[in-house]
Amino acid sequence: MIALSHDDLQALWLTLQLAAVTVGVLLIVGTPIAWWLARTRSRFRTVIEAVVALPLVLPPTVLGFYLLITMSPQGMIGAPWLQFTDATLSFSFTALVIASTLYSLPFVVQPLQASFETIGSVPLETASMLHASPIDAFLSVASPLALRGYITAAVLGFAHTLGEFGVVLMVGGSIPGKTKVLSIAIYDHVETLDYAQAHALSGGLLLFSFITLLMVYTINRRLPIRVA
Amino acid sequence: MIALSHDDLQALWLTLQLAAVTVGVLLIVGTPIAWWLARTRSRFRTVIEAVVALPLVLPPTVLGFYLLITMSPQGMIGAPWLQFTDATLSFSFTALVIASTLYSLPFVVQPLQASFETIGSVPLETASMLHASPIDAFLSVASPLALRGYITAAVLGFAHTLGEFGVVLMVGGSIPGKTKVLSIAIYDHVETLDYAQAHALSGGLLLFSFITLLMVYTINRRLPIRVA
Amino acid sequence: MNRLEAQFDIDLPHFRLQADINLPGQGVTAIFGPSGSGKTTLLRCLAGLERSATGRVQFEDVVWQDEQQEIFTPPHQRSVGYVFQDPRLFPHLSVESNLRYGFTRTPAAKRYIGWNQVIDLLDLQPLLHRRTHRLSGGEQRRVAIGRAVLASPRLLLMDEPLVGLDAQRKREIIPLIQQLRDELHIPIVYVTHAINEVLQLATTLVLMEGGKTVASGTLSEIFSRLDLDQYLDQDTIGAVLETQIEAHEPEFGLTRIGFNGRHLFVPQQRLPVGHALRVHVLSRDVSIVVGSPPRQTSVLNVFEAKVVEIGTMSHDRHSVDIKLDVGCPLLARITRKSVAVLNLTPGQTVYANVKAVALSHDLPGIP
Amino acid sequence: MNRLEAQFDIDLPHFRLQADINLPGQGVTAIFGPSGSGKTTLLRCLAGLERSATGRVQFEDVVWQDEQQEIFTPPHQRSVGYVFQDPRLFPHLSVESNLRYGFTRTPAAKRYIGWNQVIDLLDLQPLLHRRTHRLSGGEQRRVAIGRAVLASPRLLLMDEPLVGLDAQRKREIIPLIQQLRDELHIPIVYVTHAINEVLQLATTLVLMEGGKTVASGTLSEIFSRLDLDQYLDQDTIGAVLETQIEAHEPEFGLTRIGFNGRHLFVPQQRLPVGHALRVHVLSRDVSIVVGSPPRQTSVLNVFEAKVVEIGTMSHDRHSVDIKLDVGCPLLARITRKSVAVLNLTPGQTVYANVKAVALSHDLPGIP
Amino acid sequence: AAEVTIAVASNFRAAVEVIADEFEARTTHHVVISSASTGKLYAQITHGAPFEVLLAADTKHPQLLIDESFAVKNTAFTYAVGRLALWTPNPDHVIDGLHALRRDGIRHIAMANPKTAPYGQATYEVLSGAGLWLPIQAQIVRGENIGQAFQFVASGNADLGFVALSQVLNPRNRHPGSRWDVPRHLHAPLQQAAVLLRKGQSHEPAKAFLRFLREPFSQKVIQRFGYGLNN
Ligand SMILES: Nc1ncnc2c1ncn2[C@@H]1O[C@H](COP(=O)(O)OP(=O)(O)OP(=O)(O)O)[C@@H](O)[C@H]1O
Ligand SMILES: Nc1ncnc2c1ncn2[C@@H]1O[C@H](COP(=O)(O)OP(=O)(O)OP(=O)(O)O)[C@@H](O)[C@H]1O
Ligand SMILES: [Mg+2]
Ligand SMILES: [Mg+2]
Repeated sequence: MIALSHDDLQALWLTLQLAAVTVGVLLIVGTPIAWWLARTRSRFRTVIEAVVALPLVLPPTVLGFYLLITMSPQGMIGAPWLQFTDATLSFSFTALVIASTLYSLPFVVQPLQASFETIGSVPLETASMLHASPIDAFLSVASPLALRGYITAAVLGFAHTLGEFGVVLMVGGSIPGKTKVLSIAIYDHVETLDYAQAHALSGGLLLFSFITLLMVYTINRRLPIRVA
Repeated sequence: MIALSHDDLQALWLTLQLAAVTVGVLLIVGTPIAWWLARTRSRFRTVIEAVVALPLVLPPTVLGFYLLITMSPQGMIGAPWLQFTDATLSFSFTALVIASTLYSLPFVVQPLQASFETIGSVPLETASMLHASPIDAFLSVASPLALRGYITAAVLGFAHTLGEFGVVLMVGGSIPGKTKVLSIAIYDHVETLDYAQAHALSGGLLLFSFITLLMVYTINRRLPIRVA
Repeated sequence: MNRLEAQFDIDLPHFRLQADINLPGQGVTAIFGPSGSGKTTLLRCLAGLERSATGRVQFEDVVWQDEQQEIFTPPHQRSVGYVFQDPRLFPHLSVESNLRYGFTRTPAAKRYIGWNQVIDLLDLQPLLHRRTHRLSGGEQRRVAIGRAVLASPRLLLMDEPLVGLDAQRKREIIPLIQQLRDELHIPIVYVTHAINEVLQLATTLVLMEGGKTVASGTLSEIFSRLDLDQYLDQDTIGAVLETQIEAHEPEFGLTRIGFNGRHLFVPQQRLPVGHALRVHVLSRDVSIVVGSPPRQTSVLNVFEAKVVEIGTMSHDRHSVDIKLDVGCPLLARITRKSVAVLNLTPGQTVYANVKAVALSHDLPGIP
Repeated sequence: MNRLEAQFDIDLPHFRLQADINLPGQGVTAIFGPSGSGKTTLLRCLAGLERSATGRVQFEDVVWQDEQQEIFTPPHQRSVGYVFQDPRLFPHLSVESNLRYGFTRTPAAKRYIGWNQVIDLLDLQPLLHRRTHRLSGGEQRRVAIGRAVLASPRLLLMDEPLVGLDAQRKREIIPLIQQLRDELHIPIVYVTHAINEVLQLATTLVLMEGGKTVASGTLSEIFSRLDLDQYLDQDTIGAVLETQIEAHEPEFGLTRIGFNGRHLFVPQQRLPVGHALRVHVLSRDVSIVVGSPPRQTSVLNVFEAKVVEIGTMSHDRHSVDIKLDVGCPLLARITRKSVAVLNLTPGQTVYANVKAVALSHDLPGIP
Repeated sequence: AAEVTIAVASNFRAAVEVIADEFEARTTHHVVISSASTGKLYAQITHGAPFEVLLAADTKHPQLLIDESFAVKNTAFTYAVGRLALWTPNPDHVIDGLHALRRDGIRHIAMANPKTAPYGQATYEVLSGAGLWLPIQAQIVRGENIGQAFQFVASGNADLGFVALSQVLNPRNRHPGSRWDVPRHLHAPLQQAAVLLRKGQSHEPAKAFLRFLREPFSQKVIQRFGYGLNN
């Protein structure tokens, strides 16, 4: 196998960081949204459901373009961000996280919501009769019962973030060591006809993802937590 | 609003066709895979689970690149295809469907699998005691109970196909009326700084998707089919 | 003072619950009524799991719900234990974790029953390390009862908790409920279709029909009603007598009780002489002798009685219930043929044979 | 020939089922045994839902399973009806669609029971358009029974089907099961903990304990065993008598039956004179008179009897069962005090009073 | 040692990597390279991207940036001139001019998107000038950029295509195949302009890199990669 260049190693490391942070943020952000969608009877439910799925519909570069506008120093989010942090938001790691989170949100919200809906209110009622507050019941009953949904959400969110390219390229500017992730590195190698390196990186990415997914699924199977 | 050019209208129509066909194929292909994954005790289960999620991991253009090689007249799929149909596979609508299907497969398989696992064997056992064959039981019990999973799968598959860009661009060759979908059209407008047209198309796409999703969710809510 | 008062009016599709109950703050209240009459719905309202636009619940001094004043204590703050009609074990937890769920969430100071005590009484030790989803129906029920009790609730709602258990298990579990009732003074609302559970456990009875609480009161009040027939198993109709402990005969395992100058032998009671005791005499356990009182019979309890009323035919078409007066009402079930042979008429003096083994029920004094 | 034969040896975590049954191809076989003894598992094996490495099932002439010959008929081809221990209604279908599920999947020629008949008997009309998930416990059970029966199965497995139903409902549903048994000759395997259901329905009894079928046979065979005590409610111990119909007394709704030159009155039976009938006489319904036989009593059935054996104390500590000889064994439950007062000794001649309303059970002749 | 952040049009990335390596070796400055299509780079620069130097694939975008004062006036210059080639990786398939396009059995002809890629625009000019644009419409497949057009051909999906000469001559390209270099006069020159961006205005190393781009070493590299110089 071809040795990875410094540039590629940096990209790999950045990608792993981005995927990990994004999945974390996605699960944290996605959980309350999914929970609300699963349990509310509000008329706005369907509207929010549709809105959550919307980022998916735009081509990534186009979504990236709009995000770029929003996060630029003159943008709706970028301007206040600059004011408070004294740093530009676009072309930063944070921007990548925000963009990836937004783009992968439906992959997290939808499976979680489906899980929460399937669980229904019965286990929560039961927990409430055993002194469990709603939050306690969520943590001790609903979330472990939704494990299958969390696995799906995490896998889709993780894989999608690894492979994401258009949005990240647009918002991050592919700055090595800062915003140049593996997917961009592979793309660059293809563009410069450096196929050997592209194959090696793709193969490595696939292998790594495969092993990660295999581990997740194996652990999932071993866990005694399974509704049915 | 800016009037849509003939080119854009063609792209829009093609995109709808592609999304519809792809979602159909995805559900048909994804169902048996998800069903098998949910019910098998084979050792290969986790391997297949991981493999299904893999296409996501590669950047779309890179995946497209590999697909292009596979579908070329000398490629693993392209060569036999050429032999049997006397037409090249790449740059055809069929190629777009294959590529989109492959790329969106995890979004369909995962929610369906989760649904099938949650349903468990109890309703199927019950059906078998009422003269229902396994296929009958699947159609009359498992699939309606998995409706939530089907909705999630269809929405994610549909939205992702609308927004898909890299793979389709690569495999399709952006032939107007044949393989040039809306996402490519929007991209072109952005690239050429024709922002007004890009905004108009994006807005239209978003609005259309929003209405479609809203309808799906509203119907879903009205349907009496809900596990829990 | 210590009472459980509740009024609900809740309109569900196809069903309306209009309940008004006022129960003593201790003892077991049996909710009795045909399937679909709203028993479960009533329990859910009490627990706060179902909320009605016009509802009020007061438990002891605390108002849990008063929609007019917009008071609503959420379910988990009511310290209510609920044994649901279906076991509802948490599928992701082992049996032990299920049992510990409420136990660990109860501050040690508020626990009134010990882990080992419950595990032993319900014989849960062999199940502790099992997964829940493969337990047998009866095993699941025992775990559900244990889990509710281990959370040391201040009010316990039980929805047909002993269903699906074999006779032996029931005999083992009933003392646990009696202990909650008598020693720990935990009020229990108990839904059942089994009259013998009512007889062994209940101090108060609420009758439901078509979503309404049609009657409520002490056992003897309710049981003297004639229209109960339809709710009850024919084998469980009978009179409730107010008696006093007169003497114990430990050598035979019997206690003599008295009422209106008559005596009855019942299985030995752990109550002091002079204590009040209500007993239930099933009409099927009472037979009638005309002429001279029978001597030398294995039946210990024989009274002179007056025929008050000859009932209408029961559903089995061959027997009738005869209402007798032994200072208080007593019911005897005999065949129509016997009515004819004995030529029974109201006012006639007869002898009532009561088999000593008639089911009895001790009712500790309730304010 | 027409039999249901099965052998299973299946090893589950924490549990091993070793069953060997050979049942008549008609009538109701009651599976009786403590909670967790493997009753449900046995039913699942019969249905083909649980597969054991060494299993064999033959129903009538067809081998459904023979693992040695690698024969295994999948569950849906066995035409087995199964009323599960929990109702298991399909949540996505209305009550009516649930009921129609098996009905429409049965070719019209193979239907032996009509839609209206089942709907009426189970009183399902008011529920038809309801969603299933909000039905009360009892309503769900009725739907589950109806759904299974409407599929016209050739073998019906019922796992505690009447649990959670009120007495009135039970009385309404039992005739449906009797009809399946007597008129349609559908073999039924019936799990229950309620001895009165056994008495009213069962022709054969299988006793299970710890995963093993410890005994099986006709009711009278099993009921004469002494070690049954532990499985049975004390109130349901008694003797089973082999009798013949002697005469009907329709004016009183009675039938006179004879055995060993003695007579008994039982509720009127729809059987011709001369027909065999087995009856079950609960020991609690039999009392003893010493000296001259009682006259002028509401108890119709009085026999001369010999005391055979005075039993050991029962669990309630105050009564004992006396085994009498009336040409065949008869049990009488009396207090220990009565034993002392009457000075009963084996060999003594006494009179047994049997209340006519003792539960009876008709057993059509079985090959 | 300082850092220079340069944004480069994708098609020039391979060449600039070589130049940057030499620049780093000579100056100990570190060059950070970001590449994307010129259109994307433009959008990024106008929205705060931290690039100091832009090597575009055309002259239009650098001029726009100067007009909008995202770039420093008078720093733009043409650093390379693209050459168009009609190419096939199949060496047996001899290409001897535009009529190769009309040969039988040709299913697909690849080119870059005329709207988004300068090479596409040039191809369009060549084809329409020769009156071939409409006749071969049905065979044309478009890559979003010249890189994709090259991949269409290199992977055998297109029988031949208009690619950048720089791609064919790229040392990494293992399929010299057969090609016809499109004469320069058939299309407007494919001038690629470099410009100093506002972010690099006062950053000496950025200016140094721009200077280095004009030094003989760089010019040699540019030519080796198949580009012409602006003489
Ligand atoms: N949330 C609800 N929505 C609609 N109908 C309901 C709801 N809850 C209960 N019902 C209906 O109300 C009636 C009473 O139900 P409930 O469960 O209280 O009966 P129950 O007395 O407990 O009967 P059982 O003895 O069979 O359990 C039933 O007909 C049931 O279908
Ligand atoms: N698939 C299984 N895996 C492991 N254990 C099982 C499985 N099925 C049943 N068991 C165990 O086997 C034993 C017998 O269960 P079964 O359900 O047959 O009992 P049962 O006689 O029907 O009891 P009940 O009267 O309580 O319903 C129980 O201890 C149960 O936990
Ligand atoms: Mg109920
Ligand atoms: Mg069972």
